[in-house]
Amino acid sequence: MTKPLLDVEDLRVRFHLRTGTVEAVRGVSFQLGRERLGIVGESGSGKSQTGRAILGLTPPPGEVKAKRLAFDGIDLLTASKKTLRTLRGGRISMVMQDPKYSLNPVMTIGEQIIEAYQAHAKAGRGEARDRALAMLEAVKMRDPGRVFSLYPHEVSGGMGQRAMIAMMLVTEPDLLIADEPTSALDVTVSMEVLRILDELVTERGMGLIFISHDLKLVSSFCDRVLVMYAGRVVEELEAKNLREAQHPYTQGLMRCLPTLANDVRPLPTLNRDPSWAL
Amino acid sequence: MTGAPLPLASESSGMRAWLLSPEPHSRWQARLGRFYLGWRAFSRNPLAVIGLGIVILLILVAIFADVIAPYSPITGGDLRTERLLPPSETYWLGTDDQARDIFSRIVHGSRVTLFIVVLVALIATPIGLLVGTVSGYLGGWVDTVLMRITDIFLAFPRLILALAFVAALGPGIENAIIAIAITSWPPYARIARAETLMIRNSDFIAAVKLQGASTPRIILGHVVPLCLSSLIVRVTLDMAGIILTAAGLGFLGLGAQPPMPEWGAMVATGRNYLIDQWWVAAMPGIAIFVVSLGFNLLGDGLRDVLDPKAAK
Amino acid sequence: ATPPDTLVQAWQMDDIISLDPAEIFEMSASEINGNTYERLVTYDIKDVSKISGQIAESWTVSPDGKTYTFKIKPNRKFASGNPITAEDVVYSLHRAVALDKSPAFILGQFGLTKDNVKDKVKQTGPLEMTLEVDKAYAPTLVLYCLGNSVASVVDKKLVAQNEKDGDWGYNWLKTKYAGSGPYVMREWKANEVLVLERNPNYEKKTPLARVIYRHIKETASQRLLLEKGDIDVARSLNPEEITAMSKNPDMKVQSAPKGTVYYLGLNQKNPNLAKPEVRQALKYLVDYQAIAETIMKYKGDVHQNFLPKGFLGAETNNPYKLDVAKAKELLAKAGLKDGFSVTMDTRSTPEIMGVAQAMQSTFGQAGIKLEILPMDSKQALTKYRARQHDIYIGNWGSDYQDPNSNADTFAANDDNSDQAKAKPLAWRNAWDPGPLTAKTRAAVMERDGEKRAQMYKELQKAVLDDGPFVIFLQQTEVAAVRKNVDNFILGPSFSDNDVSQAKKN
Amino acid sequence: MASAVMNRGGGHASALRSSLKNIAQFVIVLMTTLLGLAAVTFFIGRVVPIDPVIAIVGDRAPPQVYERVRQELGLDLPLIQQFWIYLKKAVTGDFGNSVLTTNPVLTDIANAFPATLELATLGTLIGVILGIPLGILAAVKRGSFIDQFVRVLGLAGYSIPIFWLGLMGLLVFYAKLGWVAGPGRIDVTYSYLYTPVTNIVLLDTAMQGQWDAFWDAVSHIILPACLLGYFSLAYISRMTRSFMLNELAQEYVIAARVKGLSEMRVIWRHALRNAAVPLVTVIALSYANLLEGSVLTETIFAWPGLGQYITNSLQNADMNAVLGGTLVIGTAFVLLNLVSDLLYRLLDPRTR
Amino acid sequence: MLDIQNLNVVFGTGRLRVEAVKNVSFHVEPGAAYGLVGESGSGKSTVLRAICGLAPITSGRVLVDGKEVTTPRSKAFYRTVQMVFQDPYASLHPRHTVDRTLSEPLAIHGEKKDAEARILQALREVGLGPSFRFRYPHQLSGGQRQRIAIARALILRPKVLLLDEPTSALDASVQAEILNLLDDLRRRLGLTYILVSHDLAVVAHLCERLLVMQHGEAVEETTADALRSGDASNAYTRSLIHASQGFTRVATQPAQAPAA
Ligand SMILES: Nc1ncnc2c1ncn2[C@@H]1O[C@H](COP(=O)(O)OP(=O)(O)OP(=O)(O)O)[C@@H](O)[C@H]1O
Ligand SMILES: Nc1ncnc2c1ncn2[C@@H]1O[C@H](COP(=O)(O)OP(=O)(O)OP(=O)(O)O)[C@@H](O)[C@H]1O
Ligand SMILES: [Mg+2]
Ligand SMILES: [Mg+2]
Ligand code: NI
Repeated sequence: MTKPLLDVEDLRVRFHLRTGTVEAVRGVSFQLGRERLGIVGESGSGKSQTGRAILGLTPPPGEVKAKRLAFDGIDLLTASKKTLRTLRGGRISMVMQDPKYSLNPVMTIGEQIIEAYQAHAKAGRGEARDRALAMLEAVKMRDPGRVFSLYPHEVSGGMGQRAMIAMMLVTEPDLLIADEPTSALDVTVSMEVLRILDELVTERGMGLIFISHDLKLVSSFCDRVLVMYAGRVVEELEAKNLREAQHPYTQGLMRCLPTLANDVRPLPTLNRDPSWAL
Repeated sequence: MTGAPLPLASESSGMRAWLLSPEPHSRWQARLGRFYLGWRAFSRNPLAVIGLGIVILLILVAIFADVIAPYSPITGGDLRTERLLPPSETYWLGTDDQARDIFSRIVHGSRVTLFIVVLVALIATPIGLLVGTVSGYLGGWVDTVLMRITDIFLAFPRLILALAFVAALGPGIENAIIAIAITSWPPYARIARAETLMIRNSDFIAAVKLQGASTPRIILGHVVPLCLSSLIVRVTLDMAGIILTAAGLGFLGLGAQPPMPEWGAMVATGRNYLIDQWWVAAMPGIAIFVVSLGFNLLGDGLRDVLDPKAAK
Repeated sequence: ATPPDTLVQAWQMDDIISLDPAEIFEMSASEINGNTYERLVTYDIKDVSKISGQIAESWTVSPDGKTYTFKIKPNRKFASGNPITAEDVVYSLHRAVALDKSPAFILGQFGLTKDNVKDKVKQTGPLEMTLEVDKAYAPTLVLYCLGNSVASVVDKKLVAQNEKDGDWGYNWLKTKYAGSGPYVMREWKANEVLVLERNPNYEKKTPLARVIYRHIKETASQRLLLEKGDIDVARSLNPEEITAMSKNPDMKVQSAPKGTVYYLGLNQKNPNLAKPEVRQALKYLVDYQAIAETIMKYKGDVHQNFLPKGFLGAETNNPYKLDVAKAKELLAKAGLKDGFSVTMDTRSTPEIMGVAQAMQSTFGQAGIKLEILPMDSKQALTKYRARQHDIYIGNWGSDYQDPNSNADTFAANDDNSDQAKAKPLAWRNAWDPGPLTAKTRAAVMERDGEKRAQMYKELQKAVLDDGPFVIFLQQTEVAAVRKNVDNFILGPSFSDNDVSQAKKN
Repeated sequence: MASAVMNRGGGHASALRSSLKNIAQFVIVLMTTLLGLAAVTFFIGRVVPIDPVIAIVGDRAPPQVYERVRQELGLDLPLIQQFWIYLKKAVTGDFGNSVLTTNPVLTDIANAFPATLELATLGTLIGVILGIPLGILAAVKRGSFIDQFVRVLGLAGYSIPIFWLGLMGLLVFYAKLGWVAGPGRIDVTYSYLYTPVTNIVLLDTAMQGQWDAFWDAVSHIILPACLLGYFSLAYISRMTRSFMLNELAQEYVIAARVKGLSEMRVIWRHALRNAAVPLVTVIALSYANLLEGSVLTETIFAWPGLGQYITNSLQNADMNAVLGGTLVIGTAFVLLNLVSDLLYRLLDPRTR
Repeated sequence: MLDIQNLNVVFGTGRLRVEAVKNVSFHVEPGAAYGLVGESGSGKSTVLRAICGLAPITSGRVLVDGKEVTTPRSKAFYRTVQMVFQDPYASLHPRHTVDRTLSEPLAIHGEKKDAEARILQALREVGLGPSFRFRYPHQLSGGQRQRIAIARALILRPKVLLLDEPTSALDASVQAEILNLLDDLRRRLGLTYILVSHDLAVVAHLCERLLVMQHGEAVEETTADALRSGDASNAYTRSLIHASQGFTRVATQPAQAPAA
């Protein structure tokens, strides 16, 4: 790993609310090469906000601070809006959790992919269309021509998620952030989607940040895992070593899952130690 | 309000802590706490606070009208010498065509305005709420029939319907109010119905159904309270419209009966002197404007508190 | 600005419902009729007792006072170009009686009915016709009635062309025109505009080519239009606006007393109002002068008798004035020391409303709680005619220029029962005037002008003293006119408002 | 104001069948609404304490005239029968004659409705053209000065008595400044230069090439139209703001930003395109409200529109006219509902 | 205890017609826990809703305690069968305190007299203290809400509890707590469960027997032990088992495509 693709140091995201200030992300640091990085943690632990902060998409009352936030040597914190815009979608993309909400309901899937492509490549309509169709094919859509002219509500969740991936990958980004890309999908379907993501990463050599709360999944899918708790990274380790995690939080998370293999009863539960959040 | 994360820095005093306690010890504390949270959200909006101030002022003025008003609102002075006088030290806001002190009339008129507003709210809101929730919850032909009726009322020219009712019942402030109420419920029914449609398939309604609750119980105890907030917001926002409709009826001579100091009727009379004796119409006009604005601002603020999804 | 050959007037004229002379009964329509049609006779608007021929060249009354013979002016033409003959006159009268619309009674009172009119009104020569009445009425009464709009002469040929199913051309003439007056009615759009145009066949050509009446309900709008010069005459301004106009160097204010009186009708079915002392007391509880000088400034003068100034025998003395003490005394005598509550049906026009409130205030001083019930005029009338009011505040305009018009309604009541056919004002207020009815009937037959006037004076006195009417004003019509308009004339009745000689400099 | 509640469902199926079904549905809705309106209006007409006969024959009519007219009007028949007779006639397009104007009601409405239509359309256009951008701006710059400005502007629109604003407008822009023409639809000088065909003055004059007359008509309509426009602007801008805020908070907007689209494109092409769906209903509603004819505006501007016509008729118990007018407004309302429904379907693929 | 025979549920008519449940039969013994698994839209929830009258039974029979249920369900039925919903955020009335939520069923059934005690007891049963009594749902975490929902279901002392994915909206650690609670309650109160879940491990953990559903049809009835040992006769069941083991990079047989 030479120069990292993404370099994050001491990332903080704050929300100034009526009820006080909420610090959603508190000093997260990591580096990412062309690999699969998983971020896990319970709901509200700051996974999504970390992902969004990288893209500069922290919602309005939020405020982002970091010692360093660089993508391929470009400082994302000081970059102009224009630079950010070309990076966004062009070199960094994001797949979101639920295709039902993250596709524009009044535009056809094809239009939305073309739009993404044309935002970054000077291409005619015909060429963009070809690219979009090729991309739909690349995500294993069975009948790309038909899906192209469908509206989001006319496709199933799995198809929608694949369309979303196609849309985000049509510009061949270097970094893809996938924020729980499969949690709205069926187990069987989600396996398919993951397989597609996996292939694209391996074939194109992208960096991937995979956000999920499913430890089992992350451990089997990613190379490296960040475990987050209350806005902090409590542990960083190789995915395959997840079972040997040191931090009691990670251990707890691993153990409290019922498995088919061994039936523990009662299931062990997590005893939260306030010091974890410090 | 979703599970709000705990504030990092909160200089919570005893009272506040008690109010905001995540573990209230009684129904009252829970309710007050909720109210306090709402108030805090509300009070962050300076315009809304101004609105509330105006409405409170209106209420105070209405209560203490007798004390505040320097003259009688009904019997005027000498027609020959005290008629249509411009604002002065003796008559702060001038006098009208019957040589009455406009300020005193406006002060007393606040009672009428308040009366209108409260009564319309008390008549129209329950009708709209009931029609809307019943229609939305039961669905089927009940829904079709009720909504058709609502549509008919909605398609009716509003002022015309009010005029017709006033014509039928005879002029007078009470009848004007009934007329306004009868013409203003359909939008409320629509809102309540839309809201009900969203609620009726939710799990918590299914849950009470599973406990064997009867339909009236579900509608009154579970559906209505949820529709109420958006309706309250809407009614508050409509207050201005209600006052103005009353004024419009007054303007057409069908609202309040003279010499009742109803603001709309006052503006209506003042219209005849609009160009040379501007104050006759302008003063009650400003009063209407301020109060409507007050209700509107209040409604806007309430919307933020009660109806967080609409506020965003 | 308005074109130099066109006079534009703004007026509240939503009362026009028909332009057929046989049906016209409203103020605005009468004025239009006056300027577009002619009648057999007319009177001098400066001195209404001077009656002259308009279409008639001359007339005679038979010694028994029952047959009138008219000679028609030769060589005159309708606007259509058809000559005016006795045949047209006879047709017009037949038509008015046969159609039997609201004003038909003006002719009907002389014994003319649908069935007998063909015998009573007859053509006796190309330019000569006779009219036979049932009794020997005072000739002035008959002539005044023949000067009324209902007796307008219509173009028989033209009307007959447009007749359908024996309707006497009524459905056509309602909105069209078939006359011979100085102007032709060219277009009428209800509630919007009415256009008069010069009649090329009229003997005395009008200086203006066109007169336009615009219906503008809002008085403030009228005023702004007038000030800007977008209209030449504003007809419906309120007193304050008139005051402002009178100070404007570009304007002049014209006014004329009209044959209309404002009054309170006190329903005798109300036990309180039925007491003579109460009736009197109320007459002392109106601040006549203040009302005339403020709320009704320019709009009326104090007048307390039922005959308007200018009518034969009209009284001009106004004995009552605001006197609370006297009123209280009278009330005490009536056993109502502490006053009483009473309602007043009030049309919701600014003037009437203003007057009513002023009265509310003075009544209150004597302990009478007056509740004003504002309502629309039609509604008030409906109630009034059903005798369901306590007090009705309104006005009464005479139907024709003869004193009988008002005496018949204020001082006569043939049948005071609820089922009565005729509903004069006396009946509406459930008042039985006793001997006054007979006196009124007698006055109609008196052919000696002097004596007749004396009879009306007596009638007025009786009503003034004891009648259930608090008459307080005689209406004045007022208009603000731009300085460059000349010869715009407001006459004693609405049909006499004359624009035929108006011109602009 | 009326609500902007949307609850239109729709399935996915062959367009023809659904549109056929829609037409049938529409006709049923129209018919029941009109029948309901007619019934309510009719019976209101009978309880109004005004004797319709007096409205026709006047106060002084002798008793026999009165009685005759009463019979002519059919007032001696039982109520239900009267209503039935009315309905039978109405079906054949005969709404009777207006007492006040003596014209057939249909003719009157053909005069009055275009006047209102002209004014309401222009007013709505102004409201839409200004209101939507203002609403968007307020939503995008939430909490900023412009947001507060739009809010106060809107609130003022809700709160100011229209008759006051109308007269003040006339006083300032007509009497004092002379920028616009006064009350009325067109100056007399121009009123004979064209023949009324549609009774929409702007359309008639323009079609007949009478440009002087056209501009005069424009100068007359502009003030009342702006006034109505302001009121619809107040409503539309606020609704736009709230819809836009709603859309801007959606995930797909973030997705659009993720794609690197410009903010303009995100707002106009994505958020507004979605906000347009409920907005259509709001605009239709506000248009419908204006179409009812604002009695007060029409009175002040001497505008011979439907609102004045109906009010006037009502006050004179001219029930044929009131009924006709109400039915026209009812039809307009249902039609607008239909149009907004169709637009809704067009804009929102989910309901197709 | 519970007998479902040839249950069919059809929603809508014409082009909107959906056959959500097709000919499903199963039987649950008193005190047993029975699982329903399958992909999204396979009709699992609909089976539960049909049992308790929230979805129409088009044909087939539902017997509780050997007696066929009536439509609408009798009050007695609701005292026997209760349900816990999937989304703890949606299953509590947002404007009602816990106290109100729990007293509602008592009020409906006219059992007001010892309400106070029973509410406190119900809270205790689901492992919550009295301090939760006057809270609003927004003052509770997801797990706590689900406990309240369970308490509400239990307060009428039903014999059968229908659980519709009671833990799928919760974090893993919270899920464990709820599963333990359910396990514990069943033992203590002798309840009968029907559990719907798409998570095989959860079903296997709680239930002895389970039914695999696909497209509204029952594909296979099997036991938890069979699942654990991995022997499933049906291909679809196998693919479910496989998917539940996490992501495997080796190219495998693509799973069943989702229904469009
Ligand atoms: N717009 C916002 N305003 C205020 N607080 C926010 C906002 N968005 C997120 N937060 C807070 O930030 C914290 C982290 O949120 P985030 O969405 O990153 O969690 P997450 O780990 O993605 O959880 P999940 O698994 O539920 O998606 C939470 O406590 C949340 O309440
Ligand atoms: N009220 C309803 N009206 C019409 N169709 C319905 C209704 N409820 C459910 N369906 C349909 O019935 C089918 C089965 O739905 P159901 O909710 O039972 O699935 P499920 O197995 O519970 O899925 P999930 O795991 O997503 O909860 C689906 O196709 C659904 O669309
Ligand atoms: Mg997240
Ligand atoms: Mg389900
Ligand atoms: Ni709405």
